[in-house]
Amino acid sequence: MAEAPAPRSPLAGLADALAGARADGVTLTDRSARARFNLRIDPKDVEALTAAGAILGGSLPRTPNTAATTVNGKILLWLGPDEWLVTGPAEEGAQLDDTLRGRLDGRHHALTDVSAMYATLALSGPRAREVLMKGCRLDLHPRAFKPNTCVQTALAKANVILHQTDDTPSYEITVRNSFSVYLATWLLDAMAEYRQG
Amino acid sequence: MRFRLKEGGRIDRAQRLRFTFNGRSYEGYAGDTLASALIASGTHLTSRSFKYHRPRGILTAGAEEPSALVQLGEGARTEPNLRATQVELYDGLTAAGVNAWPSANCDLAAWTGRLAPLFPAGFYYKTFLWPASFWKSLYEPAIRRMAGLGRAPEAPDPDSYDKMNIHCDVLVVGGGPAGISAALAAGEAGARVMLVDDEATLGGALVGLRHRVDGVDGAAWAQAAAGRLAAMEEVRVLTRTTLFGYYDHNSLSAFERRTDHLGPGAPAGTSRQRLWNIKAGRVVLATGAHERPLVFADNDRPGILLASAAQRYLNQYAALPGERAVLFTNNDAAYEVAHDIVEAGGTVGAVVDCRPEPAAPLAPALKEAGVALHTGSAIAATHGTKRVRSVTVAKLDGDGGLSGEQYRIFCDSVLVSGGWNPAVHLFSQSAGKLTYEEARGIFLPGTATQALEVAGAANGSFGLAACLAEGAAIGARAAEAAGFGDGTPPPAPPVEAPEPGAITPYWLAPGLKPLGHGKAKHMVDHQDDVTAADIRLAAREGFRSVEHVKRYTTVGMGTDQGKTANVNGLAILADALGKTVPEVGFTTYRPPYTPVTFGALAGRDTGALMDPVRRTAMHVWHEAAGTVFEPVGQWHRPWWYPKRRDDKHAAVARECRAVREAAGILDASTLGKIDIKGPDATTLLDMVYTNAFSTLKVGRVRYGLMCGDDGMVFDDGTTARLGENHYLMTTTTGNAAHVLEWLEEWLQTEWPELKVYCTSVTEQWATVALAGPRARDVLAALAPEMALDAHSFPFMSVKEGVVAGVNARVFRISFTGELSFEINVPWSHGRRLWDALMEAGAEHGITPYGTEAMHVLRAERGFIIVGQETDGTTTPHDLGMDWIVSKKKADFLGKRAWNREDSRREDRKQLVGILTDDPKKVLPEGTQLVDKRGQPPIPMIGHVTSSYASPTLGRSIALALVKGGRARKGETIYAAPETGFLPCKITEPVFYDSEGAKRDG
Amino acid sequence: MLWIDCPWCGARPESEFRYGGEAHIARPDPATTDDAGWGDYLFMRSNPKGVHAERWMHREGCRRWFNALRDTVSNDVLTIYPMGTPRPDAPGDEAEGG
Amino acid sequence: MKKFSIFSLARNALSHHEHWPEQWRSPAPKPAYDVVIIGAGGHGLATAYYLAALHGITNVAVLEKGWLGGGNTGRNTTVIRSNYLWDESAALYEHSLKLWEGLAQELNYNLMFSQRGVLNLIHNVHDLQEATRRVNANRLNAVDAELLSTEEVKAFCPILNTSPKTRYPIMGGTLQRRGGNARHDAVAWGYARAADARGVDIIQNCEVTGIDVEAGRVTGVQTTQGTIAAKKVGIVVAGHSSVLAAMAGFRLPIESHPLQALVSEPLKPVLHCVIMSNGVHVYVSQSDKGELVIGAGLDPPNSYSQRGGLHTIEDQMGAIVELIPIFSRVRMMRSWAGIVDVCPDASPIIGKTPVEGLFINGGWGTGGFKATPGSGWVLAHTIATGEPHPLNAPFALDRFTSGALIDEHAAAAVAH
Ligand SMILES: Cc1cc2nc3c(=O)[nH]c(=O)nc-3n(C[C@H](O)[C@H](O)[C@H](O)COP(=O)(O)OP(=O)(O)OC[C@H]3O[C@@H](n4cnc5c(N)ncnc54)[C@H](O)[C@@H]3O)c2cc1C
Ligand SMILES: NC(=O)c1ccc[n+]([C@@H]2O[C@H](COP(=O)([O-])OP(=O)(O)OC[C@H]3O[C@@H](n4cnc5c(N)ncnc54)[C@H](O)[C@@H]3O)[C@@H](O)[C@H]2O)c1
Ligand SMILES: Cc1cc2nc3c(=O)[nH]c(=O)nc-3n(C[C@H](O)[C@H](O)[C@H](O)COP(=O)(O)O)c2cc1C
Ligand SMILES: [Zn+2]
Repeated sequence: MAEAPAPRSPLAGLADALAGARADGVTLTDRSARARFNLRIDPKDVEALTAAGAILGGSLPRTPNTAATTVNGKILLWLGPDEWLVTGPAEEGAQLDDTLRGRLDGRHHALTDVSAMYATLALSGPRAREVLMKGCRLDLHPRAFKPNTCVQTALAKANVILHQTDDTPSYEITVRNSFSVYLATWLLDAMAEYRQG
Repeated sequence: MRFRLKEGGRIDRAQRLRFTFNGRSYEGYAGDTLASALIASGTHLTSRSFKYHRPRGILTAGAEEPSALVQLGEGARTEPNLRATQVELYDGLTAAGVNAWPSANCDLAAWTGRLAPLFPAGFYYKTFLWPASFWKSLYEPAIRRMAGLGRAPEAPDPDSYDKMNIHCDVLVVGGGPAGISAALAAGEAGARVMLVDDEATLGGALVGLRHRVDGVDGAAWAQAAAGRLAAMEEVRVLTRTTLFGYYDHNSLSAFERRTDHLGPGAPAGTSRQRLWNIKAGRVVLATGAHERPLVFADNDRPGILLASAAQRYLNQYAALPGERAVLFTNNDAAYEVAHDIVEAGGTVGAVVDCRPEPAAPLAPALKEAGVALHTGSAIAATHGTKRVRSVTVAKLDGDGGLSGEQYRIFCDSVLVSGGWNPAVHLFSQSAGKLTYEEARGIFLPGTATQALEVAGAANGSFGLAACLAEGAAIGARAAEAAGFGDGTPPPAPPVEAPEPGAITPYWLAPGLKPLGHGKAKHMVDHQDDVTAADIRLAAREGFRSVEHVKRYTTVGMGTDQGKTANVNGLAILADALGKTVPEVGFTTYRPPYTPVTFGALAGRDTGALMDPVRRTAMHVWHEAAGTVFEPVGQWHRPWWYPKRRDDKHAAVARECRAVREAAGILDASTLGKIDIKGPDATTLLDMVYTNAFSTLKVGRVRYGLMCGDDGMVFDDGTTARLGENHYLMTTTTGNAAHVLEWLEEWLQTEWPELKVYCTSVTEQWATVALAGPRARDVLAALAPEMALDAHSFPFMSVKEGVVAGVNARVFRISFTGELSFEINVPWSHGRRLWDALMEAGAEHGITPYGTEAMHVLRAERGFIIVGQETDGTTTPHDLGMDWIVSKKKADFLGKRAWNREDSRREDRKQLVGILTDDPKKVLPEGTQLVDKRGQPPIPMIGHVTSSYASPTLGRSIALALVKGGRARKGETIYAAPETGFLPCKITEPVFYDSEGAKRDG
Repeated sequence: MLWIDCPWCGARPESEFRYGGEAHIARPDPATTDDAGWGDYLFMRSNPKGVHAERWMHREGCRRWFNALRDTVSNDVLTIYPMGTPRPDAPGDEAEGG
Repeated sequence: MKKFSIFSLARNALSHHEHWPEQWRSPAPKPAYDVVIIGAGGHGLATAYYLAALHGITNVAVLEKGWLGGGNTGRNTTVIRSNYLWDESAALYEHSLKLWEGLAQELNYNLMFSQRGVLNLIHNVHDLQEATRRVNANRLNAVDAELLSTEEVKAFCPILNTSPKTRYPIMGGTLQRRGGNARHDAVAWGYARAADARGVDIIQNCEVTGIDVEAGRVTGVQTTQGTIAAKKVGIVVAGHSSVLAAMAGFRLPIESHPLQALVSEPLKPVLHCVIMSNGVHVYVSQSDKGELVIGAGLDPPNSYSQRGGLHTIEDQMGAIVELIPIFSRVRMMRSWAGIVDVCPDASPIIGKTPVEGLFINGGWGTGGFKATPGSGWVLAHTIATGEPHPLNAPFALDRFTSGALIDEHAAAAVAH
């Protein structure tokens, strides 16, 4: 195992634009660096679910369109009936990988390191919802979409994982790397109307 | 502003605005529309009609306007065909009427009107036939010179557009009394409500009337209600917003004009217009009704307008339609208009009522005010050219004909009212069924098929009290359905307004001559110049369906889509056919309700945001290196890297030489990668690939072809066995998503018993292909701990280890024929790897190469590219790749299809090499091949799929699919005539290192 | 825009899905199926005017396949049901064509 | 048939246009016909016309459930071209194009057939390869075709944005100068009038509800106007092909989808050719009335609803505005849909069915308007002689068993 050098954000090329991405009532920041694992477990395999939950410090959410934060700081995103995205701080990646793998060994599952596959953008502020409404067909109204709601959907012309993290509202938008510059550019454009002056 | 009343109206007299129309300067006030400001200035002539270039004026005061169409603004911001009745005035506005040259006042094309007898409905189908050659050279160009109304801008649009998606429990369309009370009721119950109205302010018809609600002026009540709605957190009101389309599953779309009314004063950064895509729980349609004109001889002169429009100009804009008006009606309600005019100090010369004994409540008051009342009469002619100057009123006989008694009445405006058509457009778009009510001659909403209800005038409830009550009841019901409130409507406010009164439908007033004789025109469709005679002609010629008549005469096909014309038209058709109105039926209502700009439909998906550009981790490096990118699907891949003044050819040759002689690197990150895990992973691969994977050893890699069950190749790639039950599959760049879906589809729908998980890791791994005889040296410098010799790291195997300081997977596969390593590192280290390779490779002459060089190199080696050597009609056998088709496996996708007759044909197109006799000539890819020279038609025997100047061989090479080609090696054939029938030889499809001696370096 | 109920994610716009065509077309045994049978499997469709049993996949979401009965005239979705289960009865379930 | 001309117009003007005869009769159905054609679209009417005009079979009825020409004939974007890739297609469509070239005079009806050129745009290397392949093939098949550079594209259609800075720059184009448009309604009406004049009964508001088959042979049809016996029957119902096939007891490799189109408000003409781009899914032309006629993509779910969703139109508007920026402020005036019958290989089915005496012509999908004359011509031949003409023989139903598809997807050109 090599001592990993610092990763480079897929949005590195947009760093300057993002640094200035503050419009009236909404901000956009790059939160790409983190550990991410795609986890597949047959939901009928209760033991596997329990084992994973034990390591993660909280059970994998079974309710569609939700995310759960565990006691040891992992965020578990529901992606499908047998699919989750497990995320945590970047530096905990290797360890998480090892322990999960160890616990699930011998059971039918798939644990895939996708830490480097996505960019994550944080969009926050009272106008954040309105910015998203410009490109997302889902109902983002607080009656329907709340903190810990997490969906996979289309935002503009990119597929994203959209996770509301608080009721400012703030969102984390996770998108495949190759679409990230497009999506960030799109978001900056959608925010332009709220920019002063 | 000669016709502006001294006081009254809802305009802001403190703000005077200047504008130019048809070259003349005018003034108006804030709150005016272009139409109201013109009327206040005494101008009725605006533009010219489509076919006969007849003078056109303002007919209505709203969205239904067919006639007063203008070209707004100039230069890049000019906009064609706007309705003057909906253009809000701003300072500095310039506009001109459409379809007139040099001006609406003096239009040179007005001669067409004089030839009108030659131009009845559908005349163009009957002529311009001889001589046939004249159609293209003379007739059609002339027709096209006359075509169209306004002009498209000549420069790109400087403004921006955007979209919003929104959900609500209750969507209320229309902000008149019915809509407002529906929104109030639903909003108070707590539902999420959206109210849209296409006017600048709420109030609907109330704004143009003097009715009172809750003890105050109706417009003021609407203003107050708007305030109440604005205060409700869950209610969103959008004005200047047209709900234009009602689609399936209660999906609706609206079109908001955000800055148009501000003219040049619009704030920068705000989109000009916005498209709203709405998903509604329930919909309340409160879209009101459109007054319908009466059809009489020359009813289209400027100065002739709808009675309700005149009333609105008077009450909303304090503008009189003229000095002396004549009212022509078939109903009681219109008397109110005359009454309002008289009250405001205007003059009404006469009321002409076609009913023999009307009992309009306001009639006595009007008589008292000196207004002449002509009952049982009709307007039989109008006079004046660019403005109506007088009318001939004629007494009707018992059969509806003229009795002979006539009066000439001087006037400068004629106000017509033929009753009201409920605005059922959206209801009908929603796939709701309409019903016909004989008594009032109206189409009404019948059975709905979606979650909606209709309130107010749109539902045929023309009385104000009824509108308010109906709106409230439906609003409360809609909220209840969404789970808010108990469905009890709030009490309706008291009103002071006359009841609508009686009406006798009246479809066609006789003229002085029989219909179609003489010059007079009974205009049905003011925009397209469709007359009652045209409709009768169509019926006479056998066009019986209303849809045929629409298309033959073009009635209702203009920019207004017949809002004022259609019902009159079909009633006239019914009469001509001896049928009833409902038997004739109506033409289909279609979106949009009123026209919507392409810009708004595009939203912000234009320019760089039109479609995502997918970028790799090294994209910024490529950009800085000045690479020319090749679009591959949404990806941008480096195509070639120009150096100094290299042209494409020189750059590609240089890149190829570097790979063959030293080392090159290619950004291969775009290849699809799928991680496949599970005890049945091997079974899955054995089914989806033509060859076997069960025999593949861990740590080894195998190339495979994927076919559909029709036997045709659709993808290829290498798959590595990383563990007993763990594979990494690669796919072509363009097919990555498709292949993953393909696997999932089979797993979920056909073989659910297989225990396999597939996960895309395309963008987890950045991939660099390092190729060339020096590749090993370069890699060794970056991966000192990795054994790279051919024995420890054989061809078609995979190793994990550290490269350039990061964990990597390295594959020994080769798409160039040279010694080659495909190095995969996490995407976030892709750029680091690239930089490290460039640095470490510098002493070995490392050269980045693009997709073009890659294509050349692989073609030299005879490797196919799916999508280039294949086109969806190619089998593995056609490609000469039988070696990769398992004979042992009982079943796999594609196999069965090869037994079919067509797959067994001897003369299928097969992959071969092609060498031009002249080694310098490079055939264009796609070139067709023939057996002999001559004059077309010549049978084709195949086509060139790939073709390049090969720097390695110093000559051109090509791959081709040729009928029965494998058996024809050595034969001479010819390229298509475009190349001058270049002679070529059929060869093996491998030109370089056919033994594979180079792949180990 | 149709709104389809993904059995997992709930109502989502049609644009999030891949339409999978007619449901219940099982892949026949290649060993025992003649050319005509294979052609039928590959290409022949009932394409009814009325209730249609069809497949959808929630491409932008959970990527799961499922079946639906939809009226091809009104576009009303009558039922959603899992892959692998037989076609349920539906109100008005007698299609023209078939 | 009274002849239409400028003189007849002038003559009739004198009598206030009161003496024009019906363009076609509205007869009641007879109990039996030699041939019944189901569907009075352009193809059905053309079939009847050629049966009468070329094969002397005049005891023919065309049965139409609605109004003649009200199906896809009346709702298509009217692109006419013959630059198809495969020999079989090129032969059929070119035959059709040749018929178009004299059709207005033959039918004595101005179809406003206008050969102002069809320009297909090229946006990437792959497009260029396909374009070269197709242009070469066309020329070898004696079909006119040209490959244009970006500059030539710009010269031919100056309003196109040929800047290299666009998201999908234009790398060139292919041009068929003989391609163009025709007035869709006039085509139906012209054929109807000419067929009617030769004795064909066109019966509207007459829906076929059943097909009578005895011992494997068709004997007639059930309709909303009663039973009609027929020796031979042709199914020519476009989007409803599967429904009629089901009545006769067989299935087709066809799925029906809504295909949308839209028109803008009428503008002074600025676009004089047909622009098509497969790469960004655009096709647009401007009619002789001035409206831009624009086709959208297929709505994916099978449907007989003759309506689509706005998203399908939205998807394409970004591309239109990108290609032709001056259209951004132009407005959509009306949008609609037709139901198209799509075959897996994007080629039609014309020929015999499993039922003897029953013939079918369908599966034209998004591109059959251009084939109207040729399609009617070959179907008339097939019905009259009982055997397919060499032009339509490859388009038989059994190709789905043999695998001999005519896969026009391979040509990658939009099929309109
Ligand atoms: C939006 C759109 C754009 C298109 N653009 C182009 C283009 O640019 N170029 C091109 O070449 N093609 C185009 N097409 C395709 C083209 O319109 C069709 O392929 C062609 O018009 C089919 O003609 P038809 O006569 O077979 O069908 P139709 O005109 O549809 O006629 C079939 C008739 O059968 C009738 N019918 C159905 N069922 C019954 C029954 N049970 N009993 C009696 N009658 C019945 C129908 O009412 C209909 O009138 C387009 C299609 C659409 C929808
Ligand atoms: N005297 C009569 O015979 C008579 C007849 C009809 C109506 N009226 C009067 O008219 C009023 C009718 O009230 P109402 O509320 O039913 O209708 P309304 O006409 O007052 O309001 C309808 C509103 O909907 C808007 N609208 C229509 N279509 C729209 C669309 N697609 N998108 C956005 N906005 C759209 C209109 O601009 C208008 O503002 C009452 O005051 C009634 O007395 C009188
Ligand atoms: C080539 C073409 C041009 C058209 N031009 C117009 C037009 O100028 N105005 C109009 O209202 N409709 C126009 N239409 C659309 C028709 O009004 C109608 O929508 C179409 O024939 C489908 O019929 P339906 O909407 O009645 O179902 C046009 C249709 C076609 C095919
Ligand atoms: Zn889902």
